[in-house]
Amino acid sequence: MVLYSLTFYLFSSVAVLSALMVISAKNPVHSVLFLILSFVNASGLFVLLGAEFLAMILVVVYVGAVAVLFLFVVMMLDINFVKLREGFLQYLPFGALLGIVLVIELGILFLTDRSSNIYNNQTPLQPIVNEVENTKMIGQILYTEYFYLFQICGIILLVAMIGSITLTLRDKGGVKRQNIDSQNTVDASKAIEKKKIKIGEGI
Amino acid sequence: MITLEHYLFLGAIIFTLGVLGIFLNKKNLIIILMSIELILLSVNINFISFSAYINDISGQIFAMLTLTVAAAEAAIGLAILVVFFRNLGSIEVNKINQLKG
Amino acid sequence: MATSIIFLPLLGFLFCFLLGKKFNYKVYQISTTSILFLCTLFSWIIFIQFINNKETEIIFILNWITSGNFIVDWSIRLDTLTAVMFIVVTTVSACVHLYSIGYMEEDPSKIRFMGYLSLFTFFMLVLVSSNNLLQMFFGWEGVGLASYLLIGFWHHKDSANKAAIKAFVVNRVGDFGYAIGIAGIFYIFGTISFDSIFSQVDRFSEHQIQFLSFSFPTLDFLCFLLFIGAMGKSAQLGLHTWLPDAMEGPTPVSALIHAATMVTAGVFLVARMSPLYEFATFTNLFITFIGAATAIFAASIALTQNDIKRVIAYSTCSQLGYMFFAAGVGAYNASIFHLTTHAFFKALLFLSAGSVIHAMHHEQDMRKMGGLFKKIPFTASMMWIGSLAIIGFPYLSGYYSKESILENAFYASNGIAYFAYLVGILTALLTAFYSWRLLFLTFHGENRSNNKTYDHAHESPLVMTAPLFILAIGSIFSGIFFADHFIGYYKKEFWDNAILLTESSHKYLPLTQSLISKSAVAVGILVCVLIYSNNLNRAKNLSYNLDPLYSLSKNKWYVDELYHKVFVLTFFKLANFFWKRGDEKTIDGLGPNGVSWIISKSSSYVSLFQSGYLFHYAFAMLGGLVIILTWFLYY
Amino acid sequence: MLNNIYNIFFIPEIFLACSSFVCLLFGLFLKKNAFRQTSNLAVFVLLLTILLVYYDSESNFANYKSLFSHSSFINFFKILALLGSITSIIISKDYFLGIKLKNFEIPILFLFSTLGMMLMIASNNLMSMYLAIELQSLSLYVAAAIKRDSISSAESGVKYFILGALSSGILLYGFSLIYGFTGSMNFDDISFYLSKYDNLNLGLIFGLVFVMVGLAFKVSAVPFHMWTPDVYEGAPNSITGFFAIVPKIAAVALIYRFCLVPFENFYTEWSQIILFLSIASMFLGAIAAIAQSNIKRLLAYSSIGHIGYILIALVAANDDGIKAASIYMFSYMIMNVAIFAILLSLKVKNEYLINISDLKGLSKSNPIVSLSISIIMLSMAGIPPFIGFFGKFYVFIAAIEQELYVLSVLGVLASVISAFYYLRIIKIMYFDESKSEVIINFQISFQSKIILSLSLFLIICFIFYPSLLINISASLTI
Amino acid sequence: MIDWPLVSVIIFLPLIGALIILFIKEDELTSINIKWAALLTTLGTFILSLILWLQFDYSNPSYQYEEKFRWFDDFNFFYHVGVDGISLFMILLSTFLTPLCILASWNNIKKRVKEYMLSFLFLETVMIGMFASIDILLFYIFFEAVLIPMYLIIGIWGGNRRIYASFKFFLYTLLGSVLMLIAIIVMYRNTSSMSIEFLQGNYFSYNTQLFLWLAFFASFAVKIPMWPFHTWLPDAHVEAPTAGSVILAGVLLKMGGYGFIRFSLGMLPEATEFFIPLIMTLSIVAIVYTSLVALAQTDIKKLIAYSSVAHMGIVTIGIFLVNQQGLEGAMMQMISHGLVSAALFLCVGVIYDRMHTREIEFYGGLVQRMPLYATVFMIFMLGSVGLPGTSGFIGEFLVIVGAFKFSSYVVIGAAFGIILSAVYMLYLYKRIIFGTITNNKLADILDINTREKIILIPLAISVILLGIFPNLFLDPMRLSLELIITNYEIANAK
Repeated sequence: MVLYSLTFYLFSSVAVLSALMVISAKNPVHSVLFLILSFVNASGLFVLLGAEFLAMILVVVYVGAVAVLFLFVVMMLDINFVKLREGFLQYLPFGALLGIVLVIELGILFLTDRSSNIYNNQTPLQPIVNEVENTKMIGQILYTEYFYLFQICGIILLVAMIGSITLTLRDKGGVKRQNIDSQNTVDASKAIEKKKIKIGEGI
Repeated sequence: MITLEHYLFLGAIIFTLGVLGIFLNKKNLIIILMSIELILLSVNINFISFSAYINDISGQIFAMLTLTVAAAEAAIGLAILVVFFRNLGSIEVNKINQLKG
Repeated sequence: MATSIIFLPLLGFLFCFLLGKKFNYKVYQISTTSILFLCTLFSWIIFIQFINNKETEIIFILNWITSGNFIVDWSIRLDTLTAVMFIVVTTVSACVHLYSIGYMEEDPSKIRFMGYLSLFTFFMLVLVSSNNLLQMFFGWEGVGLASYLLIGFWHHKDSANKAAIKAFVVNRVGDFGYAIGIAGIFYIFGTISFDSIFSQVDRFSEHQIQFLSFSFPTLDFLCFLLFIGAMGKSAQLGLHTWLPDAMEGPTPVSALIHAATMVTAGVFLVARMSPLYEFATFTNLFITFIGAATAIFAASIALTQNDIKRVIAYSTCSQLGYMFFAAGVGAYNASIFHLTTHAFFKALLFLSAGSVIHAMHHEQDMRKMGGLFKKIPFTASMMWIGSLAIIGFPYLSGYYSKESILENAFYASNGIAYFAYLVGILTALLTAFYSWRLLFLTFHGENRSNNKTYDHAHESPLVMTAPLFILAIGSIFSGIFFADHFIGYYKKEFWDNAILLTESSHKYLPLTQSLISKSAVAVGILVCVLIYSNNLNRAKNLSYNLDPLYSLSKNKWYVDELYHKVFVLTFFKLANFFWKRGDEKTIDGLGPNGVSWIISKSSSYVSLFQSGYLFHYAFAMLGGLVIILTWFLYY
Repeated sequence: MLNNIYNIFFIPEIFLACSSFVCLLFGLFLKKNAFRQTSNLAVFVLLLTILLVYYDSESNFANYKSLFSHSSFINFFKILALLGSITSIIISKDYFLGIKLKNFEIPILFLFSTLGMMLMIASNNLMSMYLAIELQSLSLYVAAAIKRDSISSAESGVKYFILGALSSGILLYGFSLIYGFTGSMNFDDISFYLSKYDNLNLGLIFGLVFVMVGLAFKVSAVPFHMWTPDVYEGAPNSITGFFAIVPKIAAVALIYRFCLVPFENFYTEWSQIILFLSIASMFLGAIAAIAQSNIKRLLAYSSIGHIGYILIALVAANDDGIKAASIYMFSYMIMNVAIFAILLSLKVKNEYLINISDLKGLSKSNPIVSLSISIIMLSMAGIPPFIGFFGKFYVFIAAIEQELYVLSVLGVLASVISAFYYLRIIKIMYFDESKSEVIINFQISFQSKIILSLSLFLIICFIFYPSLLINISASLTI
Repeated sequence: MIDWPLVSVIIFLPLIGALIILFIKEDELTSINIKWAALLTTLGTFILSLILWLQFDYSNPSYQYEEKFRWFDDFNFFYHVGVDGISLFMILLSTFLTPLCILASWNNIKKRVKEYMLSFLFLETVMIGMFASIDILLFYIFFEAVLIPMYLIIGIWGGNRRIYASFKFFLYTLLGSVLMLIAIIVMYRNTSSMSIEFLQGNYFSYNTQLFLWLAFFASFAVKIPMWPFHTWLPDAHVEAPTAGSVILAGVLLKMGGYGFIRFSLGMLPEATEFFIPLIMTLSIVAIVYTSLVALAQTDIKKLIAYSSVAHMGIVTIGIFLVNQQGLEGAMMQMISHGLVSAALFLCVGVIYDRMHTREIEFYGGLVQRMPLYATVFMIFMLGSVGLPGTSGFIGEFLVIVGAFKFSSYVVIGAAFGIILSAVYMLYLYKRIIFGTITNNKLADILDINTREKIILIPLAISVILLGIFPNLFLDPMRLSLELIITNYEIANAK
């Protein structure tokens, strides 16, 4: 129990701190790295909650793909990082105020008695050991009940792909591409043309 | 004893941090994109903890979908960011105010 | 016949108005004039019928307004009073028409002038023949209109236009009372036709009416309102200022409208409503007072005026005062009698004055006349006749009527009548003075005009002198002929029910009083002779020595100036204040313009809010979120 | 209909999704005129989809029903969205060609976005709702930034994306709360769960607030509207046209369904939010538009204002409200189609018209066009006898049915303010004397002309035979 | 009776004319065809509306020539038109004035003749439709639609400040009328009916009535206009082209009065009873205040505009006296004002066409050059002053008679207006017409031509006719008004 608590606090505090660093780090590269840290810790928490599959996906997909994509872009864009840090403090008081109010309000929601009628019994939250493990359970339901959603996700990703390509792919005119079809069907008689060239003139 | 509230409150803090990241940031668009990721992360924490609490797998499914969407969003976000950068040569949030009034 | 009397002049007017340029102007002059003479003939026939005790007759023409139980007809009420007024109006009008042919010879808009005269006559006849108050009001305002048109006839003259407006507006002030009076009468009696009103009078003698949160005796109150109308029309003190100014119009107009007919409409109204007035104790006092005050007030001004027409105008005013206090003390017949005789001699005076002016090439200032008797003897003698009539020279018409007024005042039980009587005598003195002053200044003494004018002065043509002659006959004989019927032995039979006769039998003044009144006239003449007989130096010295009084009189007691300051200027100031401050600053400023200002300001402010910065937008969203959350948290 | 496996392709959404792939491939393999051909195909596909929606019979394939609902209201809005999509593709075709923006992906994006909208409208589950929203939004984010070499287009893309992502984050957070406190994702289950309680607990209220905020962003209700003017201005006109016409339909349908299905019994809670949003939108839309000189910004604020009125009908939350919303949305769509059909064809000095002041003198050179604009403007202002009036009228009927007198009065006041800037456009066209002869070209393709005349016809002649639309909308059940 | 839909024909004939004009090619120079088409259409409408009058059954207090079709399936909204004694003359006024307006614009409208005529024909349809509708929503639709053509007329063909004026006009009146829309819907909600006839027999609860009344008041008080909602009027009148002012003064202001009679009195009697003191106060203030303001004006049209406000003050007094004389007086005053002020604006238009200024200072001595004009102007001026024998008198006097029963203060106020009207009108007349010509530009101004005679003389005749035979107009409206009064009294007796 204590270990559970300790782990929770460890993961959560690191997650929170690194999240803080994400938004306050001077260097975007650091930000990305902190983001990754944050995600990793979160995935640790997921494990604590018994959602192993998601924890894994989070690390694999997120850290492995998305965060790296971020990193890639950050590196790709040649940006003067120091300059970018200016002006952070300008709106801090307002922002902090708003943030604090938001946190307090959510805190009131989660931490006071009046908040809910579903968890008046303070049961500890621990992974539930099922007969069917988490991944299988997800798989069972994802491809049956939520099959359509799964498909929609696919479409979303397709859209994201189309979008990214449309936006960023520069089709430079004049790039010659190999056209195998036409190469194969080329007519020998048309391949070569004879020309008589007058002397002193070009084609 | 760690209860649901702990997780939820954690989610709330990360959510707030994400939100703060969006409007405290004056200079770097990428940070904003990352803040969005943070928000989604907080949501996922919520979903999974609720899911665990009420012992209902659909919360996790939702979290998974969210992850997918977040990836797609990140892709598009970065694409747009790149377009923007190509046009303006900068990703300073401060400079995004051609359109106003 | 009565119908044709009324509508023939209208026909004449329409003939001039609609077919104005088709024929030679003489056609119009002759046709309108002959129409009027025809009317005169008819009127006298009717009048003679009434002398032979014809019954009151009501001729229904058309329903005018029907609104709920407010029913008004166009109809003609033919009774003695109407008949009397008919002869007065048509006779004077016919004379004036004829006279105008000559007088307006050089004016380019003769046709219009004749048309207006006919129009006026029509309205006047409608007024006097009406069987209800509203139709009377129609005539009442109609004559006001005609008067407006005729005063402003020379519309290129600014003073004429101003005078015209003044006349109309001051009359409107009176009509204000009249109109409310009619409404009140309808409210009380449920009808506005005369017979029905009179038959109900008894029921309301004790009745009280609420008005402006005060309680008044009903009849008193209604009569008072009507009398305000009469005051306006008859230029009584307070609303008199328009009459002298009205002299800006051509002289025939002054003769017809501002001497003989229209201005007496007020008197006519009171006489017409005499059954009502009989119960209006307080109002009668008021009428008496106002009449008397006007009489002396106007006479006092007439003393010092230099414009020949103005003198006569004030004299008219003063004589109207006589008529009113006669009516006030209940001697309606005397009042009407004076109205009749006055019509003749005052018209005569005016037309003669016109003749003088005509002779002097539109010179009206008496200081620039003098010695004209030799040049225009006929006119001068006519003027003498008129003046003698007005001062009450025995056996001329004015003598009878004025005497009878004084008699009535003397014997009346009315509390204020004795005052009126005294004033009447005093006024008679003043009348004598200014009449003679006028004669002296104009016709006698040495010539003060430039020689050229004087040399060219000539007697007027026949079309102008003939009316003078006719009127002179009227001035001389109307008293003798009609006294018996109007005020004397036959009055009961004559008046029938047309007006209310209070006194049972005619009484003459006691000898002493009679002597006093006559000697007052004599004194007036004497003083005048003393001052004006030789030259004007004495007059000048006198005016110098009596300066405050003289100026007061000369400047018409400063009433015009007072009105100008109190009403005209205030109104214009108020008007500008309401316009600039009220409408533009306050209503528009706070209303539409203010609101649109606020909105456009806030619009640009909102645009400012839309700064274009992402973090602002996100901040706004989050702010909105937090606000809503907070709301629910503490809701 | 039998539950034949092939019938699955007659489910409109599935059909649309599959056809979109076909379109994508079609466009990909076309050499010439890819954009034009793909657009035409997209229109065709959408038309077929409309038919499918119209003849839809209930089909229940593999849990489809637990994710997506089915009702006349949904079908109506789907058809509306599809119509909007079709018309906006048609009217914008020439414009795209005109500005040399010939990516065939654009119609594809529109198709996917339309698909997303259809799913949004139909969604009956928090998850499907979220995914649908994202599908729709992602396509739109890309569309906003599609003019790659334009700063403003990119900027609008950035703004739209970031704020949109923020809003979906907020929305999602709300979902998580709702899920957590009710234990279910399905609208019907949520509704069932909530029906046991008299009032919402704080967690659900918070969840509701978060979701409402997210949805308010989608419908661009004040104070979550701030992206709208910027995105409208920055995006290419034709994209703006699409933005103005279509997504609002879906978003409105969604916010209606969300409030009225799962939270049906908790009117007091959400109505407060909507009330606030509604009043703020009406007034801000009216006031802020006054200062605009860019016609697209003006239309953006105008659409914000319109949303305010639609939300009034939501506050009313009765059958009349649903009717009012459908009529209002219909009129809104028609008016926007008409105005954008014109804007996308007007050229001043070879530039597409953007500034309101460029309309000066239009009434001289193109009287019919300026007359049309005037009619549309008056209709938007809600002046009878045009269709816009009836939209507002029904909204107020619904509101007063619910005794929302103050709200109605505020609504009409805001409509008076907004009338000002609509009138200003008429003023510029008719009253202002143009000094120099500015050449305004009005080139419109035949298809757009048909669309334009049809929508104008509807705007003007709705009054003569209103029953057609009104009977339909009266029969809608949510 | 006639068995074809006469009222609808009258309503839509101008619209058909407008459609025809839409397809007439605009001739750059004269647009003569368009003008003739417009003129003939409006004249045709006028003749048809005369049939309406001739066939009118005086003994029937309720609607005649009724036409009723269900329109909206989902609620009780009908296309329901008809004419009763109250609306008859409003319709006649509209159809009478429109041809005159077309004629008045014959030469002075040079740009966009087609649009101009279209606006006027549309306006006519809408005006007639409004007065003829028995369905309250139909009324409202027409009521608001009036704004569109009027806005264009002021804005396109108006004077220098036309834009300000047109916006003020539009938004101000819109502001009023949208509140009425709310009231209409509330009424519908309470009764499920939109029929004016039905609603007049219906009694709303007292509090509801108060609110409804205020909403209607907002609309009609702006329209009529009552003090202090009148400031749009001078601006709109001044800036509008002549014909626009004519319609504005002649018909549009009557919409307010008409509305008061139909809705406030007819449907909300108890609230009316409650608010009568307010109306009376505002009316009296209006009469005195605006009369004075009129006195200070330097612009002819503005002066007449302010005088309109004052005259409308008399109308509102008359209406809210709720007795036979008051109401009939108010109606007469409205008709009369419709003729007289229209005519006055036309008169101003005559000199404006010649000199292009409306400053009073500029003129003076016109009678020297334009005697006929002076005469005609005189007649209308007298009508405005309310001289007995002209139309203006009947209305004013009936109102005073009616007011005596009500309150002496009101009588004094109303009667005071009579004095002031004489002052400012005569003063105006004097400054323009009389005197000598001091301005050289006026030296060769021409008197009115045949076209102008054709416009002004019918008006002059009707002004006098109305003054001398008012029963011609009072008889048809009597029973309808009585009905309203009876209902009102029954309601308040409860």
